[in-house]
Amino acid sequence: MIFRTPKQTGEWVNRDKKINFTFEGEAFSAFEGDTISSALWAAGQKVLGRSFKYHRARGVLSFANHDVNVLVTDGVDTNMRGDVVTVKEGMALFAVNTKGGVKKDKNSYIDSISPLLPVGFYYKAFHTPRRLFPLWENVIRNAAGLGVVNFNYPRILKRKTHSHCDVLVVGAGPTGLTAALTAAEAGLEVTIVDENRQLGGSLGYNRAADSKSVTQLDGLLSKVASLPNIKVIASAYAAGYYPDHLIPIVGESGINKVRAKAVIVASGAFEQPPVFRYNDLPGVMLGSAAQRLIYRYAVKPFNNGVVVTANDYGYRVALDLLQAGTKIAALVDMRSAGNANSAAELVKRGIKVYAGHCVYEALASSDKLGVRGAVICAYDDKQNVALTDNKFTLECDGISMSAGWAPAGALLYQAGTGMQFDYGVEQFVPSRLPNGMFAAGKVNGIFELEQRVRDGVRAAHDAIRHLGLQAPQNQAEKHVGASPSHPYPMVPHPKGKNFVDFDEDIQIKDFVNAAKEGFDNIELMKRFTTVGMGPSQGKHSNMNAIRILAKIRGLPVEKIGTTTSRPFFHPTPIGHLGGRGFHSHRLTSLHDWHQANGAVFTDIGAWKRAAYYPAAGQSKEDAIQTEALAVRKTAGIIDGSSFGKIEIHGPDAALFLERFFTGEYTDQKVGSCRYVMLLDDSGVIADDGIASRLADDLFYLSIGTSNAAAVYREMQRSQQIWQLNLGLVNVTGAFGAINIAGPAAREILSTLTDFDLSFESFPMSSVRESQVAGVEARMIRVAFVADNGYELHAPMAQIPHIWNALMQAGKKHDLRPFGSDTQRLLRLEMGHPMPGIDTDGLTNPFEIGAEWAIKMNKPYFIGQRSLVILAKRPLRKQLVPFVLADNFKGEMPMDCNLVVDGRNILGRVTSISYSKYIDRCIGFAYVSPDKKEVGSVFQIRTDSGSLVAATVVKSPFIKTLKGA
Amino acid sequence: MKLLTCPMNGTRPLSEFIFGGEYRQAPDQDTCSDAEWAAFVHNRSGAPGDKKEWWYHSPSGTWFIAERNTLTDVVSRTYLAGQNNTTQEEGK
Amino acid sequence: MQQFDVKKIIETSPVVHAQLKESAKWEVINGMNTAVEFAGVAIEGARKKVLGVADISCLQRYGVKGPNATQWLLERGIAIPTTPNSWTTCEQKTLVLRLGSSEFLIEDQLGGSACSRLESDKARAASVYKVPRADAAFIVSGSEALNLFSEICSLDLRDKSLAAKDLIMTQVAGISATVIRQTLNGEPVYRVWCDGTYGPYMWEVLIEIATELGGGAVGLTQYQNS
Amino acid sequence: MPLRLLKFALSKEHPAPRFFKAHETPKKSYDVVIIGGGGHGLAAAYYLAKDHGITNVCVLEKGYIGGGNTGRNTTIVRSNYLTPEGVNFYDASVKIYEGLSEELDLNLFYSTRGHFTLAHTESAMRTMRWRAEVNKHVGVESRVVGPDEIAKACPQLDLSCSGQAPILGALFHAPGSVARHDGVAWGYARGADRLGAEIYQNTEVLGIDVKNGKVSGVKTNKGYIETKQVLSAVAGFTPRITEMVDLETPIVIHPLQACVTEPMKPFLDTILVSGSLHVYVSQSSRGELVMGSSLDPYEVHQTRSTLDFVEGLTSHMLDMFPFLSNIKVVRQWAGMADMTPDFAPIMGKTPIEGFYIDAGWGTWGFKATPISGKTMAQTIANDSAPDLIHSFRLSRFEDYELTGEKGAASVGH
Repeated sequence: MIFRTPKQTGEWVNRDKKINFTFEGEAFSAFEGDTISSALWAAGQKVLGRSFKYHRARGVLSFANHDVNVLVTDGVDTNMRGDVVTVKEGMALFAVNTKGGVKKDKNSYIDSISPLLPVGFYYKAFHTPRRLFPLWENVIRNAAGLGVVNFNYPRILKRKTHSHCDVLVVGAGPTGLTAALTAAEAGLEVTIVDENRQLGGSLGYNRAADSKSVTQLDGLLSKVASLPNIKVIASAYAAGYYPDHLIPIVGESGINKVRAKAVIVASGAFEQPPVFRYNDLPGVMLGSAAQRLIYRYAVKPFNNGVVVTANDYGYRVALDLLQAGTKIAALVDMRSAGNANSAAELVKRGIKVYAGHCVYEALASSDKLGVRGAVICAYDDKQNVALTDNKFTLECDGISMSAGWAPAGALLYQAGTGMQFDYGVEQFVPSRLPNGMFAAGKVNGIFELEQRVRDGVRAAHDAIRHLGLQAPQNQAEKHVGASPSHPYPMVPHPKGKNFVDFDEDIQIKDFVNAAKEGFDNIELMKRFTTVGMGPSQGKHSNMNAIRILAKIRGLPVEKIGTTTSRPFFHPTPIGHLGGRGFHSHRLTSLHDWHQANGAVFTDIGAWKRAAYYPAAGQSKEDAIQTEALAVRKTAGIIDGSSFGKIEIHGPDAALFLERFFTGEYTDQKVGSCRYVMLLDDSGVIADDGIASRLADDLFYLSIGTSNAAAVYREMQRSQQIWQLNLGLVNVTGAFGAINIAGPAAREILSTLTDFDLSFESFPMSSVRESQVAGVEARMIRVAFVADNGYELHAPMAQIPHIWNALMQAGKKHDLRPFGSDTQRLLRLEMGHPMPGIDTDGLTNPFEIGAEWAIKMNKPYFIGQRSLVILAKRPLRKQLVPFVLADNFKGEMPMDCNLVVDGRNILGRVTSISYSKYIDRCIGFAYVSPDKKEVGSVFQIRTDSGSLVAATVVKSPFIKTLKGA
Repeated sequence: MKLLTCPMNGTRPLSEFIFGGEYRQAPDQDTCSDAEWAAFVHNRSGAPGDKKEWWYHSPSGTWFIAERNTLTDVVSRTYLAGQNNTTQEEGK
Repeated sequence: MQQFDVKKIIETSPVVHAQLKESAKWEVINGMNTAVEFAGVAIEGARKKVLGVADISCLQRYGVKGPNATQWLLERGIAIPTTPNSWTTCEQKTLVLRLGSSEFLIEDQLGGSACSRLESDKARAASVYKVPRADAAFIVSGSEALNLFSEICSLDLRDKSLAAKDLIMTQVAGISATVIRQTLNGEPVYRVWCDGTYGPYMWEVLIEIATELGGGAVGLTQYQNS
Repeated sequence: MPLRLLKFALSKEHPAPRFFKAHETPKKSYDVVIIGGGGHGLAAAYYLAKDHGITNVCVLEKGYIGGGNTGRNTTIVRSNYLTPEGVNFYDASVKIYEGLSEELDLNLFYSTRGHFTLAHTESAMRTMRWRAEVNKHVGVESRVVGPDEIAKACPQLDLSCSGQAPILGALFHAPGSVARHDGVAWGYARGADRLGAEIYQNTEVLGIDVKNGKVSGVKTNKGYIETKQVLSAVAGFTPRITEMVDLETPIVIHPLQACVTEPMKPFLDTILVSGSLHVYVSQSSRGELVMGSSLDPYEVHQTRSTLDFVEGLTSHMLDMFPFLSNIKVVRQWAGMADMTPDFAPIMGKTPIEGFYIDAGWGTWGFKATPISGKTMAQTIANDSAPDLIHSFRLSRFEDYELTGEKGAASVGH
């Protein structure tokens, strides 16, 4: 570890524990706590990755996850961010997106042909001739992308938890810590989050060789630790801002969705690179990156470096470099005036300081993998041009860059904060904060340490008052002195390769040329150049892009504006976001019985329903036919517990039904059942069912499974509007239902109840309440699947008891269970269209011949007025029952095959099935009205295209075709 | 996630609610023309602004009215239908 | 016809499907087949302290709603929670939950009799509507209870936010549920009710997370003395 | 390397001219004013000039061109709709798209990768067959395929969807493609500009003058423009424009969200859509997974992002691709979808003479860009709508003649 410095106070590595790992096949050792980048850098390994487009060698740039120079794979995971991922024992790491290794990447030839790849080149070529495009596309697709996806990566579902606090503080630098303490001391419940492993932010590394700040940090931290109402979340980032102060905090273990009453954003600022030729060589890094290397990981950034700065920050960095044992060839200050005092201090230490100069270009070592020197020349920072007449070269193995900052304002932008450009700090700062949002510190344009601390207190006080408590209204801080950011830290160079966006390899000339082509507003420029669209989302590039565009357009920066900020602050893993998927489902009390008896289940709405019960080796079709035959010849039984069941109590119950459904109910006899059909306002069929009148003031409604919740919801809404004297009770889950049907049904049932089941005492379409197998049940006689059927409704928990009793009693009659798929065939044989199957989102009652169910003479029902209109219009389609030829042997048509007449589509099949009982293929289809008469013949086209003739018949099929 | 205040159950995340569309008065179906009815059934006042809307709190089965600005997505008041005298700021 | 002894009819617990996976000890309680023990009294006693989930669906319940429901219950000696969405107890710890303003769920604890008394009153009164109940009901106990809820409920259930007598109807693990906080034999616990047909799903979710957090299923035995 | 890139290497000055001229203030009057500088409006301007020689046209864009839904959609192009009208219309669009890069001399990366609409339930399978049959009938290549064929096209897909929603089959639509959405807007802008149309960015329409039932002019923040013909092609802003002329429509605005991952080496060659899981996904030529989901459930005139959208989407993505746990979502965004009751557009003439509407594009606007531009240009030039868009007319709602597109969407059970 040749670049490891002596122990630094507060360093994050544990020197007592060595870690061994390999990078690109080469063995390395590190200290526990090292990140992948710090470990490699300490070992003198400086080429850590290759760039996305030109495959240029890259090393440490921000060392803060503000760039993606260092993306590695450990063979399992990919696109791992070396700057922040800690290295673990035995890791075998490789840089992503190289061909032949990071040092000898064969794709680096692309760098040399970059003149052939101007900005937006992919729009300009490869499309003519058309037939060649697929080939080019393959080339480009193969070149695209970063890491390779591991298809065997385990499905990891992280925990997602909710938490609540009074104040959420984002960023635990001096500002955030102070704000948190202030709010907590006022008795508020505070959560403070920081993406770093340790709190303190710049207080930990921006030292200027002075350990005073460390002492200050320790003070803050011990105070924080002493307050129980401060919750500290480290190594986790606030991923975005969502309405009403919902902020997901993403950490290794999962996502914590924090709902705060107030949010203080003290997220600091991203250091921005000055732009000069070859500013991307390994060894050229941001000043704050050098400081982090030194103080967090005790790594010397380089041996002999040039410090280029365009603000006062660089002077502090210089002192830190010296402290770390780095020689400094020179400090180059791009500002004509420089900073006399700080300069003098360096000169005292024998360091050359060139004010009004710039790094014209960094010189690449012969292998292009590092820095061998820097070309220095005068810089006119009014015209922003390099004056190259007396340029000279300084030998060095590294360059530290400081030019200014961009606010880490993502959350502020996402919350809808108005930002304005403050020329005092050459930075966008909040001007209009949303309710409950507060900003403090660098993100607020405040840079001096003492001021940041005061700004933290001020923001906390504002938040405290926002929450209705007393707190002083402090004076807002204002930055004084030299701007922390340079207005235009760019050095033009005829040969370019002066990089603005390191993710996407975008140089100054790319912006110039994009503007020439008319992409001269920031959003278009972003899209054309792709600046800021890489994985680091413009953290290190957007501000310079805006400055360059402003210069091109000759406009002030605020006229250019910024691009919209979107979640996420850092790219966030799909496994974290998806988390534990909750797939809720409903089961009837007979579920275990169905399972034990080999049922195949189907999902209907939230319910799991038994679809059919195949015997060993039996096909679905056979199973269904067998079950259906049982119903026709002996008896069958089905679990209908998932049906919607609603009770309507009260004097106005019948009136309610008359308004809600299409039929008449006021004159319905107690003990009888009637069909109900629900329409929407436009007259389209929504659902249907049966209303059983149990008393003058009590109806029991049973409707289809999948719409039940929606229908009940609409009934509740109607009742709120109509304010009738009644109560609605949804008993869908409380009651189960069994339907036993078939010739033997009555006999089987009669063994379990002393109620007279004879058709005289219990005719079709009637309801009775009586004991069945000792249980109070509602018995309904409806002909949905068969004329001789009985629906039994009883408390869900008692359904299995009744079911078992019936199965027991039905043994000698070969009583068989049947499932929902069989039910479809049975109701088809009975000639009942099913909403949702035989109707679609536009079907009106006339189209299915349901005039009989519509009582237009009522004063009102939902959809009535639209039916008046529809009745005047020509019918466009008509649902008809049909049969295929006797013993039809051809290709069986299927649901949704079309009814065609040459090129015209007349309609479609909505239901079709072979019925073993009838021994015919029967179904429903929509046809043109001229074909609706019994006996008319129409053509169905099968999947393979053959035409099958179908004939309209009268339903119910079992009556017409079987005389049953 | 956005919060909404149910007049019966208090402030809850939006996921507990179902949007019920704009609260609208139907024309008198006995006197209105076919065109007027068709317009009522199909057309909507889609321009942004303050709207009265139906919302349903699923866990409790409560329908209520929310007055919401569809541009800012800010809810000014929520109340049970027919009880719009009780003003209620949305809790945050 | 075949005769049935109504007393001997065994009801099926809404949660049984999920519990069949575990080797539980079963007992018929209140006529419902119920898992009373999963892992032995000692182990479950320990679980209870960390994070215990018990299925108490077998408790007797009675539901009623309507404009006159309050009056109707008062006349039958049931104490009524004074404010909507709150709860109280009467008789032998019988829970009286006020769901919204005019709907009530009465739940007898083991040995209670209020529900059967109300049940026996078949006369239908004006503007009083019986609400048949088939709830899946659970007790969640232990130091990690809030940690569990933080993953399945977005509301703040801590004491400071959920008052002692508050009742909330919210979503738990994505489905509608009713939640209260209670002190049971000196232990703080949460009670959760949901539609019985969601019972197996709810149980699976609760147990999966509880297990991850060092707790697990707890049999009714643990609460039979409550 | 193609030769046409050589000139960039050889010439000192960047040899590419402006895509379109930067005009300062609009003229006093134009034959046609197009409101909305998205793909649709720019395409209409292009075809007005190219097909009908109408070049005294201005396009008014309140932001920057292509900045609305054109630049926010997930770039899927397909024609596997449910109604013959729909299929014919979108098929015509696909046909233009296939030659558009050459026609506009701009590489739109129009990439035909095949489109699978996955079915996890029997009722979904029914709908797939319904669409396949109609598509076949009209001559569009769609068919119902089984799990094996899906597995062949996309071996990484977990056909059981982690046991949550096993895939029973899919509607395979061979012509399904993706394209560079920005390029479509830019290409049409350049084309229209070269043929004489004028494009104004940062130009907002403040009002539209209607005198006795006829359009007479447009108020903008850059002055008043006299014109007799106005086309509104503003998607999510339609209700704000129609309100200016007191025109009632069924359009309601719902946000539609999307998100994108970090670039990865391409592995997903097809376009996948799952109705039940509310996911559509393709992998871009940059290597990013571009993912979208269903509409937000309520009306908002905003492009805000929500957390539950991305939570739900990623949860379902994991059901389909369990190995993506540690692949990272970089960015989420939203557009404003102008929804109609029957999920079909509203195109053509309106009761106001000279006011033409191109709206109701909901979640299907990008794929219709070329054909809507062409047919709206035709409508304006002839003051009468071509048969191809007859069933999309505004008056269909008063006539209770909604298109059947909704049929598929609302088949339940």
